[in-house]
Amino acid sequence: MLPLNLLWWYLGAAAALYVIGLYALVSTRNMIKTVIAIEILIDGAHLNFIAFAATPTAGIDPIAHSIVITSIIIGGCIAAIALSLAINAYKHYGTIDIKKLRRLRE
Amino acid sequence: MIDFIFHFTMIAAMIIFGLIAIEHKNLIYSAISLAVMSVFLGIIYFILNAPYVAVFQLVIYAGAVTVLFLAAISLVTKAKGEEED
Amino acid sequence: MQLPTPAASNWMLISLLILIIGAPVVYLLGKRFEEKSGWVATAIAAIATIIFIVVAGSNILTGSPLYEVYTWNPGLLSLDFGLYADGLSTPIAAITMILTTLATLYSISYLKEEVNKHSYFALMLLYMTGMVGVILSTNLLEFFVFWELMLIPSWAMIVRWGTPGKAARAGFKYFMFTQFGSICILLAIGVTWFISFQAGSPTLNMYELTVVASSLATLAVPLYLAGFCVKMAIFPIHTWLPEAHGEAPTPVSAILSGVMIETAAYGIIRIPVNIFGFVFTDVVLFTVGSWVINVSTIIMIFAVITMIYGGVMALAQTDTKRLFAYSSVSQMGYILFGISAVTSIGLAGASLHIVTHAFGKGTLFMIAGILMTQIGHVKGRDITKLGGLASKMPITATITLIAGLSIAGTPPLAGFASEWLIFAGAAAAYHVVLLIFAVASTAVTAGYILWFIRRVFFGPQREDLADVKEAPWTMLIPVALLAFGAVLIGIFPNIILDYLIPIAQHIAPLT
Amino acid sequence: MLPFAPWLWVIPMIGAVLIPVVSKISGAARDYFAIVIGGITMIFALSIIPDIINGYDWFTGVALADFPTTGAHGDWAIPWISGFLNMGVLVDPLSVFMANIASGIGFLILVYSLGYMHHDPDKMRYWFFMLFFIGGMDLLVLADNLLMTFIGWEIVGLCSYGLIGFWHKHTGPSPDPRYKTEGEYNAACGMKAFITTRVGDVALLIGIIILFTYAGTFNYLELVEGGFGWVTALANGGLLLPALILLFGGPVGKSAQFPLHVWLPEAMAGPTTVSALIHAAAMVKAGVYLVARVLPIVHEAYLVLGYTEIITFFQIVSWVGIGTAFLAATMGVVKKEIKQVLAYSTISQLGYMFAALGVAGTVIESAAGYIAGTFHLIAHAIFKALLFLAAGSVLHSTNTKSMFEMGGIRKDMPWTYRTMLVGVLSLAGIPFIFAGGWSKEAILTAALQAGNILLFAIAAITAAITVFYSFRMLGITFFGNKSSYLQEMEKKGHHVHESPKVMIVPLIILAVGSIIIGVSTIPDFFGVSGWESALTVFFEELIGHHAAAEIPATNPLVLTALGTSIAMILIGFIPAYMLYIRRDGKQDTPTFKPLYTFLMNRWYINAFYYAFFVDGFIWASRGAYKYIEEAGIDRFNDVLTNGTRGFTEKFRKTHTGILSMNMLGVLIGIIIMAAAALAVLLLI
Repeated sequence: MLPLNLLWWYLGAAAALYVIGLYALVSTRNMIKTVIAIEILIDGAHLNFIAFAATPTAGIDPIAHSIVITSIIIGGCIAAIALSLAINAYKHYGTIDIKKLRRLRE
Repeated sequence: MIDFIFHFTMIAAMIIFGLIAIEHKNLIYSAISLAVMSVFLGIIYFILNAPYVAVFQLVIYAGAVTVLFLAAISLVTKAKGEEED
Repeated sequence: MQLPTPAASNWMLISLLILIIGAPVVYLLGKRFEEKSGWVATAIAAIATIIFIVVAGSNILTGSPLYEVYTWNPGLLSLDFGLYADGLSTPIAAITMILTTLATLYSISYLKEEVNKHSYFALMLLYMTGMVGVILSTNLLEFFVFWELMLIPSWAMIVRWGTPGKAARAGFKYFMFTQFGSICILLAIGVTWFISFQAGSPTLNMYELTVVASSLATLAVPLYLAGFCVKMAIFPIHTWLPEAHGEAPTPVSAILSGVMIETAAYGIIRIPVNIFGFVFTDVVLFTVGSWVINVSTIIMIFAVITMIYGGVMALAQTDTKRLFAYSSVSQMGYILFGISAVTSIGLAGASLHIVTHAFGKGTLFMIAGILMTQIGHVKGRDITKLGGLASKMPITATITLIAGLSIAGTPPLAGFASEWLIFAGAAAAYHVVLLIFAVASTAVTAGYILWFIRRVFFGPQREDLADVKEAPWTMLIPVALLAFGAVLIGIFPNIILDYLIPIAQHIAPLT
Repeated sequence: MLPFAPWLWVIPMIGAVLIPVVSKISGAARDYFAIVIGGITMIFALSIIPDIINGYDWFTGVALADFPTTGAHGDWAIPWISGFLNMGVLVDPLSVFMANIASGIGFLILVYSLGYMHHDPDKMRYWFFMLFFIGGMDLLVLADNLLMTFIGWEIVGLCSYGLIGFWHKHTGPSPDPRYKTEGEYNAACGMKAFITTRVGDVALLIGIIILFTYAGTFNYLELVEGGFGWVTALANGGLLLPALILLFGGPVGKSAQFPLHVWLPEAMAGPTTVSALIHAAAMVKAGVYLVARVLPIVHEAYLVLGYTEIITFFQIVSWVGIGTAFLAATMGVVKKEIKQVLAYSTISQLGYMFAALGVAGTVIESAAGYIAGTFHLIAHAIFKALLFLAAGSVLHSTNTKSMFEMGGIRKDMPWTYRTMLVGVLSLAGIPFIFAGGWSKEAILTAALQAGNILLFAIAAITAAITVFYSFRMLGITFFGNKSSYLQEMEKKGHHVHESPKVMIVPLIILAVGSIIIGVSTIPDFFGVSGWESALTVFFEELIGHHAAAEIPATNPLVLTALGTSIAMILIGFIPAYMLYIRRDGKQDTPTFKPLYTFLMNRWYINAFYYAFFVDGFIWASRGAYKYIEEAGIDRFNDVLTNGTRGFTEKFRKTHTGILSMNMLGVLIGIIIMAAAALAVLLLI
């Protein structure tokens, strides 16, 4: 059982991960880093679910767990596809800088 | 009290490695930081009574995804002198 | 109002289905036989028209309205797909179908030079379905669906076959204005549903709604009025009409002006006046001395402004189609004037004016089309370049005179029969000052119509028009039939009014 | 006596509709078909007269029998719009008189048209409108309710429009510089007539509808029934006088009274037969008819209820009438075209009739003025039709419109001259012999009787002017030497000749008719029962037993009126004789140039109307189109669309497609939401 005051801390941690991920998305120009940021973002969301699922009022909720498991697998897939895109982009244009890629489009 | 400290430690470590993962210039380090962060997250899941989630987290994120990252990085990184970030 | 027991037969549905199924049939057949697609479409429209008129008309004559109902959506809202033809909706639906059929016949000659005719005729049938559906539907959502079905084919026809270069802008304007109105109507339908939900019997059937005075009703009525007045082109929001009607292909203009914008008038009679009639008379906005300004008065003021403004604008035009379009704006003012008095005479007059205006204005627009095809699409619509055509086109000139004078409200033509009822309706609500302005605008109407006729048909023969010929019979037959209708209704308005007046008395909040 | 009165208007209308069909057979068949239809109509009209003489109580509205019993005339009524309106026929002395004028004179004019319109290529249109007009006029006068009267009213207006502009294809020079050709001018004249009378009709329609709202009926008989509750309701609403004046607006327009008199002179653009029938004998009398129809009702209401607004209304009628009579007479003095002179004299005579009717309404004993007015109506219908047809005969033969291009043709056209002379003497009001003599004197008597000395004086002066211009017209046309125009024509071998018999016979019939009417009034001058008392009996039911006590011939009022009348004839005749009949080929040179110009320009009323109501209105509408519609509302719409588009274009620039920017947006959004949540938390 997770005490309520600790829940707040975990929610804060989840928010922190989310903000970190967003910040990375805003600041980075590297496609690989973008993928990393997305993964962190997703982790933040997962943590949110699990933290709520662990609170005494809600009880341990298997649905939340199964959703998160599904999402983790999807997250893995996202990473795989995103990385393959990055590799392809690199093979095609020789760069993984999204600003440069955008310029190539024009 | 000890319990709380353990929780805080885990959270802090996770966030710190997350920050490293996005801030480090070297992509390899970034990927490894991400893996470490995932490990800490897995521990947190264990603490939060979610053992299956923790297992999946460790297997997929800390394991498979990291390997993917490393492979991808090795494919896209050029030799010396190329621009970064 | 209590709906009668549904009829066992389903002729009205068949008539609508003929049109809906006819549209793809015409399109597919037209790919192979493009030249014949107009005839096929005319035949389909005529069959549907005849079925409807015979079935609904015979029911009206026996004194029992025709009602058909089908289960549409048995879910949360329990929607019924109803079709209802009584003494009010039957003549309007009938004239809609007649005018559209004649316009389709007329289009065969008008579109001789155009390509892609089969799509045009398929759209025409869809358009007809939309208009007839709006008039016959019993359910507010059904009404709205048909309302949108009416908009889209007409927009497509305006943009694709309208005046090159100008039609796109006109069509865009038409679509945007009308869509704005549609949104208002949709909102109002939602509010209406909520009112009935609050009253404990949630329904969207406009004939079964019984509404008690509530503050929500005063919200619904302005929304309905805003929505319908856009379609009717009442004064400040009328500018889409002259452009759309001016630049549309002429048969479509005839339908737009002749029947489509009147469906909005029908909507006002059927929905706000019928359901929320008390709002028109009971909601007093303010009083000036002893003059009580209620919702009805405000609408009447707008109607009078529209009448006079449209007429004055028509005087300033040199383009036939724009002149007629502004004339339509003015005539919509008459109809709204009759409706907004919310007296039974006024409602009967407004409903009759829907029919008579369809005869008159449909004819006049088709005349404009005849001038355009016989003289030239640019030159034929410029009044300053025409003159002395009466000797070249005697039949056209005669028909123009009949239709024009009918619009100007000259007895014994149809326009008079409806106009005096409208004015008597306003007088029955004791709006004497507004009445004076309204009747005065008939002089303006006579002015622009006769001035148009004098400039186009009378006067010296112009040399550059020496080889103009009378129009082909596929164009003359529709206009002649419509003009004959104008004369017939003018002499015997009772063939419609006898069945219309009981319903108007039922609807009208004021006696 | 023939079956039922509505046939009077049904027959000519159906005949009119059949004209295009019959004209497929042959031109002659069409012409004679029209004549036959006119003849049948006339027979029907004549056949009702015995019924009337047998007595008919108008006020109680006793129907002769129900339709369709044989002999039914009275309450023939079929529901036209169920619950609102019945189509019915009202047969009473007034309507029978009017129907006979329309049908009888109409028939004579149709016969005359055979000769006059012989060479016209568009005769189908001509016959159609003429027959339709006769039908419309019969409908107007026989209708038992105001709305049907209005329908007939508009039908005759429509026919008038169609016939004034009849020669719209003529290519000669236009008399008016505003238009390019004569045809265009003719069409414009028709339009002017229609629009001007339409202004009056608007007022009439408003009046009818107000009356309907308060009385709940259009029917004349029902208006009288029930103690005039509607008059009380109108008076309480302050609408009695406005409603009556609006009702009078129609007659002002249709009968060409000031201020709507401007259309009638232009109406002379049509064929002369049209002028004779429509703009002299029948249609313009519709206004007088309506006032005469409404007068007994309203007058009775005054006697019952005593609202002084009604008296005010009748004073307005009488002053409008006499003012118009004077105005038009002065304009008629200077006109150069024979038909123009007759047109102004028509306006003037119509003014007399209104004056008589108005005077009748202001006194308790309405009979004297009423009979004077209606009798003048009948007399005028006959002699004005005669004058127009005679003028048409002259025009037909000389081929010009201007009087100054005629002159000295009385030897060439003896019968035309003789009948014209009868007409002129009738118009001048020569007492004892010619129609118009007694009625003019009766109008003067009625004015005196009402104590309205000023009105009497103006009427007398107008009478003198009338005599002057009618003899001026006769003198210039028939006396003196032939004009240079005619002499040139004769050199070319085109001699002025008498018109064919088919034109002369109607002229003679009309001339005989006016003499008969004139002679039949002789006893009245001496207080013996003649026309006046016959008419009084005839109209007794109609005017509601309010006949004056018998005015003996020795009554000083009658003698004063008669003396004044004769004096005015002399005053008018002598200068006209000196100037125009005994002239030695001199042209008409204006003596007082400013006055002449002033009169020639019709007191500048016409110019004023054109400037303000025609050009001004069109100018204003074009201005409104340019500045309100295009620069205002349309511009506003464009500004709205362009503004929206501009805004979105600007806003689109922020959508760079860079992931970082999008994410920044998300971040900012989250921060704002977090801040908002925090603020809410803190506030709570």
